[in-house]
Amino acid sequence: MTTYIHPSPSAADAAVERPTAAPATGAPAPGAASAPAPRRPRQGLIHGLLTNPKAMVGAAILLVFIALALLAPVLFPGDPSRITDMASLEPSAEHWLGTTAKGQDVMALTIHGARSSLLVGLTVGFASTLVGILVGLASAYFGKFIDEALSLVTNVFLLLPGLPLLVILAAFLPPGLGTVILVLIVTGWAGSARVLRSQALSIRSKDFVAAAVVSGERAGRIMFREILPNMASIVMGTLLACVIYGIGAQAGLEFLGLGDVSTVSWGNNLFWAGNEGALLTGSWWVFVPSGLCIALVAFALALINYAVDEVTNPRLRKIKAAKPAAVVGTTARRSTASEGNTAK
Amino acid sequence: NKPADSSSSSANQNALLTIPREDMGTFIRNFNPFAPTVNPMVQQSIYESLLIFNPAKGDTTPWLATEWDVAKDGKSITFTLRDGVKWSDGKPLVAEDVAYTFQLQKKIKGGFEYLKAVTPEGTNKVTFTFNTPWSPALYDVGQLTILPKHIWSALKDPEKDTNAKPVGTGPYTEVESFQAQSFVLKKNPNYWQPEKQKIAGIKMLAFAGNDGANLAAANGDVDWAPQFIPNIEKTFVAKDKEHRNYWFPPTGAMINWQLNTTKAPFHDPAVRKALSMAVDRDQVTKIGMSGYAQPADCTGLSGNYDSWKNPAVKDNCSWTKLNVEEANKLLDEAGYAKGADGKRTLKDGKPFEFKISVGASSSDWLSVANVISQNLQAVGVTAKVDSPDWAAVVAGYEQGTFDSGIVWSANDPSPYKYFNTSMGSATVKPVGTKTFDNYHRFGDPKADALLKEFVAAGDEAKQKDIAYKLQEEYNDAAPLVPLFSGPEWGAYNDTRFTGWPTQDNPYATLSVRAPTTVLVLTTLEPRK
Amino acid sequence: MSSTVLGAAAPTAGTGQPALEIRGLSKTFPIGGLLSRKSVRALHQVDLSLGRGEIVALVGESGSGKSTLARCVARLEKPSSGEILLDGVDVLKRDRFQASRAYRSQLQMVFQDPFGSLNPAHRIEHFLRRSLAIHGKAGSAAATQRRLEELMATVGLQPDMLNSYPHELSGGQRQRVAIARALAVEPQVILADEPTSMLDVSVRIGILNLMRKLRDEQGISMLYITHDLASARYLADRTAVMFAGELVEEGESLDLLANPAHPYTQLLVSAVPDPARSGSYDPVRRAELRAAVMSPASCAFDGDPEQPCSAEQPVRHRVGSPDNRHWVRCHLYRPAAGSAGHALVESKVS
Amino acid sequence: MRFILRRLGFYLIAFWVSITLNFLLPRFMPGDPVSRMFARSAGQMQPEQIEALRKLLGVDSRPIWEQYADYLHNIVTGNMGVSITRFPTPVTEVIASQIGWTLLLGGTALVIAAVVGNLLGILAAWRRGGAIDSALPPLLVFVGSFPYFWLAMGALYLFGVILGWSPLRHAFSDGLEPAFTWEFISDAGAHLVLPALTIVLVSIGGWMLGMRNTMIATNAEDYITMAEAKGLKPGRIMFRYAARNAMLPSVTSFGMSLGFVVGGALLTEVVFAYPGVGYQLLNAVQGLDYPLMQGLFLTITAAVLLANFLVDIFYVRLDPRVRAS
Amino acid sequence: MTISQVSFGSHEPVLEVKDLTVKYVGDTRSTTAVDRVSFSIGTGEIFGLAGESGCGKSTIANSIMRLLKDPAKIAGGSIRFGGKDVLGMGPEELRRFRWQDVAMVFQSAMNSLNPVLTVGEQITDIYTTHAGYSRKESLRRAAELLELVRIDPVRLKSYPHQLSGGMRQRAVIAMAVALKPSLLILDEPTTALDVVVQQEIMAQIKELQHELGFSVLFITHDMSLMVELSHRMAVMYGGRIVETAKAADIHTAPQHPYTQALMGAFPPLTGPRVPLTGLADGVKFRNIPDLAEASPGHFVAPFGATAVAAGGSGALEAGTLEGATR
Ligand SMILES: Nc1ncnc2c1ncn2[C@@H]1O[C@H](COP(=O)(O)OP(=O)(O)OP(=O)(O)O)[C@@H](O)[C@H]1O
Ligand SMILES: Nc1ncnc2c1ncn2[C@@H]1O[C@H](COP(=O)(O)OP(=O)(O)OP(=O)(O)O)[C@@H](O)[C@H]1O
Ligand SMILES: [Mg+2]
Ligand SMILES: [Mg+2]
Ligand code: NI
Repeated sequence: MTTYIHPSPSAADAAVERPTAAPATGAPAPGAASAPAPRRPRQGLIHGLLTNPKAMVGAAILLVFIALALLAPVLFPGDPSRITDMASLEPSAEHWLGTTAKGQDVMALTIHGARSSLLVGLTVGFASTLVGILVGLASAYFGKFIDEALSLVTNVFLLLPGLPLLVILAAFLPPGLGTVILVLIVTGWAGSARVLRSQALSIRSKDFVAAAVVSGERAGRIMFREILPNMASIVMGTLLACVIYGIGAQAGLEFLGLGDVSTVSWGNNLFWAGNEGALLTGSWWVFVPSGLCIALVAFALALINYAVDEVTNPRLRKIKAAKPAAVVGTTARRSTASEGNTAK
Repeated sequence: NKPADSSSSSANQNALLTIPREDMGTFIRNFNPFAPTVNPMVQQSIYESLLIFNPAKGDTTPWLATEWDVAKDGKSITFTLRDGVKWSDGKPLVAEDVAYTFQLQKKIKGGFEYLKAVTPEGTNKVTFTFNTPWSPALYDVGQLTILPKHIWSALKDPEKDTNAKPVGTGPYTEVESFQAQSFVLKKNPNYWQPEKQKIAGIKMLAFAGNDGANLAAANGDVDWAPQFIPNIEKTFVAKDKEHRNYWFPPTGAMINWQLNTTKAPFHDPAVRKALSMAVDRDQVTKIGMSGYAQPADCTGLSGNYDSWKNPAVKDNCSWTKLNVEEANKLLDEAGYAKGADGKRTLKDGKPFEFKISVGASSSDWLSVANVISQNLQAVGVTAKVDSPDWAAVVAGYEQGTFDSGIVWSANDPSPYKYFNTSMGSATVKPVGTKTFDNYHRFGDPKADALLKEFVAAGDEAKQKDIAYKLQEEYNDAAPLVPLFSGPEWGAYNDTRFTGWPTQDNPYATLSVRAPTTVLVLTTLEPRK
Repeated sequence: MSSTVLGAAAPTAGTGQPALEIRGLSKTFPIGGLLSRKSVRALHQVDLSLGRGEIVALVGESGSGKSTLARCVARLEKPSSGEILLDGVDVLKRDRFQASRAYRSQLQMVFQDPFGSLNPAHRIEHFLRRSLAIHGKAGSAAATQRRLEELMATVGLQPDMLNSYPHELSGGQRQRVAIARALAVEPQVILADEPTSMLDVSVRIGILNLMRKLRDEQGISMLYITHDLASARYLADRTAVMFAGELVEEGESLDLLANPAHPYTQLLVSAVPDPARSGSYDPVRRAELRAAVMSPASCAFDGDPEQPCSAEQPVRHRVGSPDNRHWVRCHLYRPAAGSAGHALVESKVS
Repeated sequence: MRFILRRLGFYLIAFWVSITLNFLLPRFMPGDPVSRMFARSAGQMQPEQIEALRKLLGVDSRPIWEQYADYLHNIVTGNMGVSITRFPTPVTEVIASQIGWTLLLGGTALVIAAVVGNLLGILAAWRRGGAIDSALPPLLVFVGSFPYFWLAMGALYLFGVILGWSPLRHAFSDGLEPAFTWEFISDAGAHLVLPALTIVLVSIGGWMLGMRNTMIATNAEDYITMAEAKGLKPGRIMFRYAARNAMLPSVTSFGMSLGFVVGGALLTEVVFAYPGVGYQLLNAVQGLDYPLMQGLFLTITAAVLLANFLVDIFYVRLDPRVRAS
Repeated sequence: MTISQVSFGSHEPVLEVKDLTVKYVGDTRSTTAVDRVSFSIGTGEIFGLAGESGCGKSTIANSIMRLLKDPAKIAGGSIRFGGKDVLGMGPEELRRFRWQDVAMVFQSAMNSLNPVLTVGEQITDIYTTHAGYSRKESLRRAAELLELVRIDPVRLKSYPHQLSGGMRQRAVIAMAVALKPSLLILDEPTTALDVVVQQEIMAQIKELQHELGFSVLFITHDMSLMVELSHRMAVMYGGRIVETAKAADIHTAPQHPYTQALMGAFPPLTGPRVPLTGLADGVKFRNIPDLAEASPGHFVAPFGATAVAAGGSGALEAGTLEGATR
């Protein structure tokens, strides 16, 4: 019902943008409640995604990266950041993507970088979604005081300026991937919690939940077996958005030198590329690959997300451009719309 | 207003010397020299000192003082002030100003513990008396910038004043068109050597980091580029070989790899030496410092002290040269045997592993640490680079909880402070008590005695003699692992201004933050 | 067409202790923020009893509080005051709100919307199996399977439908599943909140017939909530009329709809489209009536501000013969002259 | 009104929580500003000066609750203290000197991205399957997937260095004085283009898709069909009936974003050497400049809350349904 | 097939629908929602269209106003309004045709008001667009309209959510008659309302029809309501019309089993309680043939003798009733 490629809340740095999803600060949004009753949510979603070209392209890109990340130690054994004497070489048969000013093989750095970037992205994604689910479900199911309290906490976290918080947290915790992950979860969970809460709330008010209560089900079971399965698509969307957020924010932090500089990751590759003046020396091959990888992974995730939206909300599905009235009376909407546009 | 566009000499007459400041994203109108972050040029072109020491050549230029006398007992110095020096508001410089400056300095910023009194004698003589003979004092007091008493004594809280319209004796004192991103300093109308104010003024540009400043330099938008420029031949010089040049004299502070000597195995000099021998300083300077720095020798002294170096020590260095074999041997002998996996273990059976701490924002030193860590693998030692925020790193240094780290060192005209802070017992504090200099916590009674002699030594020849002995001691004890002399970055573009210091004419360095900067400012002239 | 006349009430109706008794049930919903004192009065002092094997219809306009009553009784909502007696035991006092499975094994609910009351994520089997499991009705695997098939048969569905998902079923079939799910618990009482209003006209009657069958064959008591007077008359032994959160009239279904006493009931009856009878509906009259009844100046049961009765507690007037158990609670009601009935004080509302 | 009061209450609590966090966070950071400064000066500063500097900067060693009470008092009185890294400039002055540019850059980018993005979203949804609807979303999503700083650096290098179309740094040319002259305004405008454009490029896809999807949902609403049945002109249906309703969620995100504009666009500022609050904050954090950090945090929090509150009020105007509740 | 329809009011039909077929084209499969449906409505006539949910009633209504949206496609047939070919209209012509000639009260009229515009604005929109009145004049007329449906004109300034469901419904009805169209389509105008309000609304419509004399296409699945209100009616099943006749005829003598089931689903309010059966659960009709005249003016789709049996699965002859239990 909403897309998860969000307008940048800070209009500033998309890299460290939070996964704020459906805006709706308490106010009813048209269409917010109009998510059609999912048809057998899980199977339908998977099936829908399998037949959706967008999802397939996205999944393919993502799988390639995951495979590369897993195979990195095999493809490029040894320390990818090993410093050698072959500095600043252009791409060649020996070094497909050339070398950095420190003589590191850019290809090895890029592929090894996928490991940490994907690890952080996925961990942050899963963890913040999990927190979001717990908070959202508890909020929606128990309502009343618990909801008030959890919503307050969520909203406060949403209102805290994200980047400053990131910067401060990243600076004072000991360096390491763990810190980066923790910091990103702390700043990232609230967005997903809000989205999931509003969805859980709308499912909570469905009769089947009341029916489960009447039949004597316990709270935990209702939350996880009755409500949760019906949120599959929104959980998936939130998850993807959080992964994108995690990857982007990690890169942003690292670029500022606030990450763990000693790991090999895409953000750090860019940090070092900047430090070594890759652009000034015209060593584009140092600068381009990691940025492109981040973009491709984010793009792949966004595509899948987009597809999830389409699958769960048939209205968003792409429709073929209408052929001019081969059949009498195509849709009225189209004719009026085109008229409106030519008139202007 | 690119320099390249205005090659005509008349344009150059009015051109402003444009200098980037790479670590201030924005300027604040604050020209108070006591501010922790002083605006650029405050101590270079607005206020001046009594004398200027030029480390590139090792000579001293009299500046506001024309001459000085060191008392025989070494317990006082008398400076004679230059005649005809005026503050930019037209008032004359008097000895009272000097005395007041030191009074203010001690009150606000402390230091100068050895200083007993500063006594003006008449209007043009001022005498500094010390508690004990203190030979490093000459440059210490001589290079402090002097403030006008008539202005500063009128302020209630001098340290809290923003000094928006500074009054100084320097060549360019008039602040104009002040913006957060740039400001201009125009000529001091009352400068004491008006013939040397050949350029129309100075323009400072603010940058949030090296990248921006480098871009400006590469693009030819600035005349002087004192920041680190990666691969300078290619990114800077190559764009205009005729006019662009750089010079990185090794006159900066010695950059050391410090090992926490309160911890095993670093308490063992053999280990320190062995580790030092495992480090490939050529690679360190090449990778970490883009090849701009000079590898250290076992005197521990940077290029700043070339004239102080003991040739006997310098020419027979063993432990500052790469020698993996010897390093392995030393470690084996010291009892840190290699295991089957090629990794050494400590005497308590734990693996020979430690951290090298560097602040995350110092990417050059991070590379240095990475190279060292990589080098150490060859001797079976595992060093992990730890790079939290500088604040955390320094906190570890101060408390003595760190394993090892890359640090700067003192850089005075005299080598006293370097040896004092690397070997002087007086500077050693127990672990857990904060210290601000001897982080590695190494004290040496032999060195203590020599240091005492040094401060009491009146003439330079005697000081040198003691310094030689200190170097021998340093060579024996290896309190630190010296890596390389910090280079004084500097590059320029002489399209509009000529007269820059170079290796052939080292009248100053190309630093914009050094006492010698004013020498450059008063030498440059518009290209005709 | 057949002309069989259906029995007025099941044989067990009205004998002995009622299966469910509601006494003085009130419910107010707070509205607005934390600091607000505003509230909506959804139910006010409702007394209603449900005999064993009896179907009682609760009719009333939209928003009159019918669902709220059902939800309170099903303990989905906590009543503000009042008692709910199941087999004579006050369940609200006995244990914590929402806590008691024992209560739920006696009382089940069927919801209005069969499309919403079955979780689309589960198979039909899941709903029935869970109901059995929660209330300890599940035996061995084979026994359970047998029981499941039995249940499906009871509500007239094929057993192979157990493996279907709700979206594969038609509305009527889903509502049958919902009923089967309630039956799995083997309850004494079923609350059915407008179980047919979301269904196609053509299948409505099937559900009504099923409910009737369950009463007749299994002796289950039911509260049938609807705003469709005709179906209330068709199905229920007794009918209670609700207006603005209060019961205003109650009686044997046939009698009540033949002789509606309360003006509001009359209004309702007149509004039902019936081709066989020309409507005597007067919208202006209705508007006046509603305004009068809702006016705070007038007594809760009194549409006539000229005849204030605030000093007097509202009373129940008996209508017609005592057999009909037909009463009305309104001062507007005046027994016709010469009629056998007299206004009797049956009970006072405390 | 009661809606607004309720929101106000929430904002007050949120404000208190944030300022308390804001108070606590820097105090958990290791080290203190002076030794931090010492480390950064890398040998230029004399160790003897450290204690004096501590005293001068008033690095606090009182019990934490006393500091907290003081802090709250200062916030109420609007006194945010003196910046440590920019000593002795008051925090308010440091912020004031930067905030204008931050607002200009962030505000311009936000307004352009939101307006253009939403318009594109409206058009795409209105003409499903048309050119805008098929081509733009994937393209914008792809562009929006790039790390922001990467795109900014690339753009600066391409348009600034190679093509020379755009200024390389700063908010206006060095020689100029800010003034209401055409010369200055056009110059500042030219400096704004590239930084703002990169922000717009990255964020516009989100706005567009968000709007498109809500708009598609809205288009299926009965009142749109009704408007069509009424024979209204398509433009009127599109804007007054469909977009007017679909806009509501966008308005909320716009409010959020508007508040966060005050936080500055850190990476942009660094890449384009644009003056602004974001870089200032990074600097404050790295220099452990508590007062400045707190001042900035406070400003940002207040701005976010204020923006949200304003949007809430505006929302009430836009969506009459909220008024009732 | 041609049906000589008897129009109630005049002899000239206002609306003539012939062999209308509408398909919903899906990704995987298409459904024919309306299948070769023909009927006509005379001037001043109230024509009822009944049938279960999903049988295509709204689709027909939307086709008449050309309001179908993707994925709906009109696959065949014609719609003529006062002689004009509705399906052939150009965009501008269509825009003028809507609301001036045919107006419609939607199934969910309560939701068909724009929540962010006042009722007044939504009414004046009609006048400013179609009649070109000034804002002031439009407002005056809007006030009159509201009075016509007995809503206080001060409500012009109200937003839809501030009105009760019944009031909203009446406001929409007022809007529908604003331009005095010759045909008014009422798509289940009262299903969401309670009986009392429902009755009020129907009374209102009758009154207006009496006053303004437009024809009505009245869609509902409530047979009692329909019989009470309309002159002539058609019963639909699965996209086809299975029976059409005078309302009274269908009430007294429904012929098609489906019609009988519909009639049987409404227990009477008077008389003895008689068991009703309705349509057995799961019973489906397939391949319904074209209508044939059973008695004068009474057309029924032929159905087999086995029609009433609700159990046998199996071969589907034309006109048989398929009793698949699933
Ligand atoms: N959770 C709630 N909060 C506030 N008010 C409520 C709540 N639930 C119900 N109400 C109010 O209580 C009254 C009774 O509602 P209820 O749903 O019981 O009516 P109903 O008779 O079931 O109506 P319908 O026939 O439309 O289902 C209404 O005025 C309603 O607005
Ligand atoms: N957008 C759509 N896509 C696919 N099928 C549709 C769509 N809209 C309607 N249909 C199908 O078309 C058929 C006719 O729908 P229509 O809305 O005309 O029925 P109806 O008679 O008005 O029903 P109701 O009484 O519920 O309003 C239904 O079977 C429905 O499933
Ligand atoms: Mg209800
Ligand atoms: Mg319909
Ligand atoms: Ni009374």
